[in-house]
Amino acid sequence: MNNVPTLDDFGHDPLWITIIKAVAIFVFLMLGVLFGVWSERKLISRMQHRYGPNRAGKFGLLQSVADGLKMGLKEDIMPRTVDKVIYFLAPVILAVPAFLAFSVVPFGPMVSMFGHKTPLQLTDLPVAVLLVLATASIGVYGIVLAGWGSRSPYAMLGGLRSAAQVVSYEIAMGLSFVAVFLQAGTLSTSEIVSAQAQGGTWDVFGLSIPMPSWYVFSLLPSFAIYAVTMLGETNRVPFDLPEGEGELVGGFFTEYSSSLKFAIFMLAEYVNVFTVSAMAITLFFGGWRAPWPISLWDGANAGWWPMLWFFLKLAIVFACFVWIRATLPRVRYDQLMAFGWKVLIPVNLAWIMIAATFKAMRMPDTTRGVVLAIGAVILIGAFAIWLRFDTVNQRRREAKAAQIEAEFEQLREEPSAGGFPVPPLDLPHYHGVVPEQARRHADAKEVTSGSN
Amino acid sequence: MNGTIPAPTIEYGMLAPMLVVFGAAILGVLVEAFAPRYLRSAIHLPITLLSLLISFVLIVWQWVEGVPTKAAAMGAIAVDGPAMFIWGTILVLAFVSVLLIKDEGHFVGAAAAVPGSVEEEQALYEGAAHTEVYPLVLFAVGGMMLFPAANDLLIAFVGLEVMSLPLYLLCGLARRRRLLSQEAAMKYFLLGAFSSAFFLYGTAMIYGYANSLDLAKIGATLGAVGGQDMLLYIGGAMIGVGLLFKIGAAPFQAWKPDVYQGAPTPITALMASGTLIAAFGALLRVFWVALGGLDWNWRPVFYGVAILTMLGGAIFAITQTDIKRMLAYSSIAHGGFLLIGVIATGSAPAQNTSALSGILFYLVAYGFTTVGAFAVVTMVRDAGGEAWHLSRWAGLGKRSPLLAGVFAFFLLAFAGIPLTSGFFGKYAVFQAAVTGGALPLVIVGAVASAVAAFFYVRVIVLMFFSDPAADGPSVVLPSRGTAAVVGLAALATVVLGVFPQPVLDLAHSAAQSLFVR
Amino acid sequence: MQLYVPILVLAVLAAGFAVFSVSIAPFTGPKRWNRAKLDAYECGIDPTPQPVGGGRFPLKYMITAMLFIVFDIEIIFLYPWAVAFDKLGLFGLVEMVLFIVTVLVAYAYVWRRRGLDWD
Amino acid sequence: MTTHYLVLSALLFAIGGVGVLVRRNAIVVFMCVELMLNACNLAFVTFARQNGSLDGQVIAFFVMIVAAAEVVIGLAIIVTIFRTRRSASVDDASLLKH
Amino acid sequence: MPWLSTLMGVSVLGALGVTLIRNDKLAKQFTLLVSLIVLALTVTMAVQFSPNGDQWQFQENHSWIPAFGVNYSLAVDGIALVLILLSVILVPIVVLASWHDAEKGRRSVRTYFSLILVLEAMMIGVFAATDVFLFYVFFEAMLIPMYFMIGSYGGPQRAYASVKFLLYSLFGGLLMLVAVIALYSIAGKNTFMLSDLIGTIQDVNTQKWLFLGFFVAFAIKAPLWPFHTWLPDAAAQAPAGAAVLLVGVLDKVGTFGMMRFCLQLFPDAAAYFTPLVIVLAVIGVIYGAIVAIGQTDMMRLIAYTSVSHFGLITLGVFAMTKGNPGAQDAGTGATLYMVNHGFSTGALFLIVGFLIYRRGSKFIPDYGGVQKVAPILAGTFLVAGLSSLSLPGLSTFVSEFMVLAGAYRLHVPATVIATMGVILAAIYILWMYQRTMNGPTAESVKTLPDLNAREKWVVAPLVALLLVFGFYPKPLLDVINPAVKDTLSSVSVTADQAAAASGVKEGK
Repeated sequence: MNNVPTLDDFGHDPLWITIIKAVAIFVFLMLGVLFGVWSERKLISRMQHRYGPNRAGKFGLLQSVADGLKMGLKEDIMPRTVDKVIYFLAPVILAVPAFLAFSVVPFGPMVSMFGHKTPLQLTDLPVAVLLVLATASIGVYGIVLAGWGSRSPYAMLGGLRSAAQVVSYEIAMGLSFVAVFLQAGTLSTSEIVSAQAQGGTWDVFGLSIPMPSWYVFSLLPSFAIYAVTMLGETNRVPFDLPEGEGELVGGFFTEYSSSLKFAIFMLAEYVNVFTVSAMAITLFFGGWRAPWPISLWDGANAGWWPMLWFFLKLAIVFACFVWIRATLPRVRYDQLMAFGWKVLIPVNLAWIMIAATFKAMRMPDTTRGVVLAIGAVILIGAFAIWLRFDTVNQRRREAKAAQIEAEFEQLREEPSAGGFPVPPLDLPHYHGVVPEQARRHADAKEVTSGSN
Repeated sequence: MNGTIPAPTIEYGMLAPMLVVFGAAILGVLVEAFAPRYLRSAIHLPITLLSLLISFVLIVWQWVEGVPTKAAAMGAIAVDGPAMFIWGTILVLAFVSVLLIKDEGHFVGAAAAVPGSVEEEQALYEGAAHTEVYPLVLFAVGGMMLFPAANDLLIAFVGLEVMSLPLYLLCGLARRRRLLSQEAAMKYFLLGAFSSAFFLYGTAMIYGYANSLDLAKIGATLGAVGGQDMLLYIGGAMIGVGLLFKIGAAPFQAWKPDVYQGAPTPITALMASGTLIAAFGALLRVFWVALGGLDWNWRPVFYGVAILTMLGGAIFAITQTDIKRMLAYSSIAHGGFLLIGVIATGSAPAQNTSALSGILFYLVAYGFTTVGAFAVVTMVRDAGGEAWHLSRWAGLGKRSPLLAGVFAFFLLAFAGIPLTSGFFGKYAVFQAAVTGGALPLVIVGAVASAVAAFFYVRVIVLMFFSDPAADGPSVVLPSRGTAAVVGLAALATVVLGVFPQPVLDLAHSAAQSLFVR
Repeated sequence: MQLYVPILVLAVLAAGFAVFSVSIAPFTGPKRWNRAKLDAYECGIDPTPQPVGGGRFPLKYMITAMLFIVFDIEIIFLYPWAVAFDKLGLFGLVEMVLFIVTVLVAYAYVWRRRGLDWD
Repeated sequence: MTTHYLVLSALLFAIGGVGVLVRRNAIVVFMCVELMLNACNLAFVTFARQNGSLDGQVIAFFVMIVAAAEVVIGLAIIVTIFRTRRSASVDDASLLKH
Repeated sequence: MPWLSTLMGVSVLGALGVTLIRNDKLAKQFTLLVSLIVLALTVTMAVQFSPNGDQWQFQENHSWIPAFGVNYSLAVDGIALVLILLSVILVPIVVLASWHDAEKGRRSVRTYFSLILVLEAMMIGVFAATDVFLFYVFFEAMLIPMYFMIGSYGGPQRAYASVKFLLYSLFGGLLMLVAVIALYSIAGKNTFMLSDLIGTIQDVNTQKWLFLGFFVAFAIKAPLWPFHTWLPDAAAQAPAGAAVLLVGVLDKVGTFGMMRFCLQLFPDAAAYFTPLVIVLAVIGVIYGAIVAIGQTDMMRLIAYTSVSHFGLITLGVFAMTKGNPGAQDAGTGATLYMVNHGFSTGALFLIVGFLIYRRGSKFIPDYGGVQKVAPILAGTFLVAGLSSLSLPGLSTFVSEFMVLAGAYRLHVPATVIATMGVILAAIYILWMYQRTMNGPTAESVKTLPDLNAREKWVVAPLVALLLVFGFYPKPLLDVINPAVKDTLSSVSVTADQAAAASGVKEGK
């Protein structure tokens, strides 16, 4: 298997090969976005019994190009109030890291490129996955700054929400990787892929049952969590709260209403989707390795073929994104946060400990008793805490429901409302505009927006 | 990346005293999370006190079993004689402080509520109390134990922070005079973080020089590595700045009065005793074990710092009109006296032992007295809380002779009058210094003591020889805890002043083995 | 270092593209001045005057940020541990259990103190 | 090669230190402190590289944690003060003067 | 039987007992009783003292703080014995004299008497300590009860006076502490026992520095010019009883300390500094007298006379140095002077105290012709005054003469000048007497009552002692002489030389 790259194989490319690879990735991503937008619209239309774009080009294939051109030719609006530098930089900060994450995604094994043996991957690092996480984190700055620099309530709230959401889900995402590293023993993407080449065997009653090699099988909980966090990280439905049209107009890019700046936001979002998909493939679906029936063919994992498998997998994962978008409604923000913090993280931690315990049990020189004891303690502890939490939460929910009920009850008795709950009518205006009545009282206090 | 990592060993038994405290702190957090509000303080108090007690018992047990001679946890933590002595002292003082803390009314119910706001009123109405105080105190105590025992600069840094961070918070939790308290917390925090950054940068430089953070290894490389002395000097100096800040030595003393004044008084008591002790332990360890070979460089600096601290503390204290600020400056001055002991170290082990045991004894004596003094401060109250202004203390001797008498006694102990613990503390340090050849410093120390005596005596004059104001503060009936604290502190001050021998012996045998290298 | 050069190349490419797109935007489109168009968009009403410095926002977000820091730190420790798990063996498992339990204590505290609730 | 990093770290540390001393906004002061801590981290990592030991990198982890804890506590304190005073200026916090 | 500890123990227990008694009157009686018991015990002990036996008698020696080499070590020689006697005699008198002093309604009466008893214990301890460290402990600890006595029960400026007193003494004490520590570490004997430390410091230069450390403390305490400024304030503000103890006993610790520690431990340094000290002492004699003449406040006046007298005592002490043939006389005289001064100044303070208590004013111009309305008061006042100016036939004369005679052998000019002090003494005493007692009776003192029974009981013993020792000082001299001889031997002047050289043998 000398065509499988290891970390030592990286860093020897001459600059021109590097440039070729980088340009290829860049072009791939740009085309991918164009194609992705089209395919998303097309797919979702089909799911909704519509045709979708079908005017520009065959099957509407050029629709994305047309859209892009249109955006380029629209007026570039820069509202008066914005912080110009930040407003200008935010899309850049958002977009660049999105591209960078792809530099460590393995597309294939070692290939010969113009006589040079080189891996089909831009580069790899001992800490490659950290790079992905790091770029994702930097992307948050773009979102926050876009919201902040816009100096408008919607953008601001959108930015904050988005930032809070992304960081929350980033924890769950980071945790979901741990089990993978535990299994693979490395953070390098190419090595994780090669670790998924061969599944272990499970020795039961003298039989050697081969285990599936992809981590999606052996580490299913991790993948499940990752799948959820993928959606959260990329602000996709059902977690597209930051740009929830219903409540926040455009969210953090409300003020980027047209022109290429908006296009960059779009681009970044799609590239991010590709990135998380690529990571999913790399970490859980065997990367560029051919799926099972094909993998029986020896040549499947050599040469340029793996790129094909990779693209296929990417397409499927992306299609799943679209499928989810077409299926699920948007969640409420508090539900979103609660899900991230109260479910994903503890479950994740518990799973990590269980996985580690399993692993420890399989290590040659450990006392199984101790490990089992630890495992039992973990499980019982987790369960006990969970029970306690559950009852408490239940009680709290009931109390809250009762309280709301009581409020309604009280309002119903108010004669003026005619049985309907009516908000108090003398509230100061939300945006700090003092109502006429209050203005007459000299001591009335103006309340600015966003004050809590 | 390749090569095996030998699994580290951790001597849980040796670290048990510390682990108990941290464990109890964590348990306390769980209590905060799960116990119903009305039960919390009833659960916290036994946990806190018991853990301190158990920890203390463990130390005694370990002491009896024999002091370890090797650093624990792969050389990261040294549980040696001095460390155990310091641990014991800190635990006892923390125990006493917790008795003070337990009194209702020192801590705010809802720290985040704006003073005078509806939330605050509601919190008061509900009788909310910050029971988080207990776990925070335990964390701080754990840090205080870790800091002086750290045999590794990184652990020292972690210990420093674990000790400081809860204290930053605790400082801001006073129920009365909220703004003052919050301001104290902020100042303490900003300056404390600033100083720990210095400590850390110093650590980085030393790491660059010695390629190790282990104190003993650093000590061994002094002089062995050539050409990078600059790193060493900068590193040593910066570490010194960080440590001296925690001690409150001049010129890094600015935070002390503000923080001592603003913090809730029981916390001030804890800080004034525990933090000082821990910081001195760490200072001694770092500068003997790691930088001992550099003493030609740091000794003159410490000389100056000690003089500045003693005189500065004593002289500034004279101008104070606030009892807590005055005690803070007094604590600065005492820090200076203790620094004399640090300088008293020499090349001979016997000399080091006597200096170290002197410092240890001084710390015990000062710790008890200072906790007692702050306990008294909590009991003298005005309508708006504790009466801090000195003028309010006028004639207290008439109003409440016993309390004033005890306080006067503490003040005399601070002043170092014979037959109080303070005298022997000062004596032990001075004696070590004279033997170590630092006679001029001792003379300055004597002069500073005389100056310091002036402001202690002034308070006595005020309490006993002035007529009480008509609307003077009232002395609250102490709770059992507070009474116990004052009684214990007074007892310790007397006993250590009349029969210091047992504690001296203990300190001596603790210092006998010096620091583990 | 060699390993990072390709990333730099890609970064330059991406940044070049992004900056180019953003800065070309004002020149490609038309320019029609309209007062209302240059106001911040608030669904048609007069825009809210923003206080200097961006104004204040709910503390809730800060709590989230702090929690994020805490857990991110946890992850920092989990990664090296996971990678070196084979070498650390049982010791690693025990220590990590202790560590995670400790973090979970803080987590439980925050949960019970409604730090995770969003309402 | 590593000298440059050390100089950079010293520079950052100095900037942070000066910032703490001259800036008046508590948050900015606080951020300057964080800058100082990160300067330390840079120094640690540089030395780790220079001395060929991994310790420095591990230390950087610890420092990050401590810095994080400091952030959490510091922000809590500053925000509380801000809520009561509507100002984060260090100068406004002057009740505790002699 | 551990006599000395018993004495101290009885006093301390008595002090505790006083605080427990709820009734003021009972407390006073109890205090008186305790002080009389102590007196009785001391007298019993003194009787058992054999003047020609060991230098140190009634020894007690227990290890106190081995870590510092400190012993709880008590013993008396003749010098210490007479000073202890002085103290325990004065205490009951003071208690009786202060019967109503603390009753001005401000402070607790019991505390006052309790403090007196505590002070008594400390006074016994400080004279009996044969361990330098122990001496220092008592030396410093003594300040506190006196501080509270002045501060709580004194005159209008009591706070100022008490703080001044405390800080001066404390400052001196701290310098002494440094010297004590240095002595310990330089001697390197791991002990503070005086007997072990004598002669260990050979280096003259070291001796000089250590001497200065001790001397300044004692000079402040004594008080020697120019360290005396606290005394007039303290004595004038203190209640009469406290003033008696302060000037009568506490200040003696200074001169006692010079004799016992400065001379014995650092003989060479003492010899070196003798001229300087004697100059200071002589200045003190003259200065104190002159300033006393100018005083209108009677308490201050007496305080300044004490400055003058202490000059003489110091002269005597420092005449005990190497090479003075009159050393023995000077030393004995100085010791005797300490005792006598205690009685005479004590009497003076007490009587003036009675006067002031009656009239409510300290100022001489407020009085006049008291003799006519209160003859007994005036009479005792005269006797006390005359003893202060060393009239022959009163005990002070003996001691003053011995001091001057002893000093004259070596320090002629100084002695001559110091003798002038006697003349000045006549001026201030007689002039004060004339202004207050003689002349036309002032309007305000017309109704002044004479001494009552209690006050007579107070004054009588003192006057009696002054007279008895004036004519028959032998018992005291017998006790003191061997002790001084022993002390001199440590100062490297052999007793034989001293005895042979001493021509005049007064009182023998």
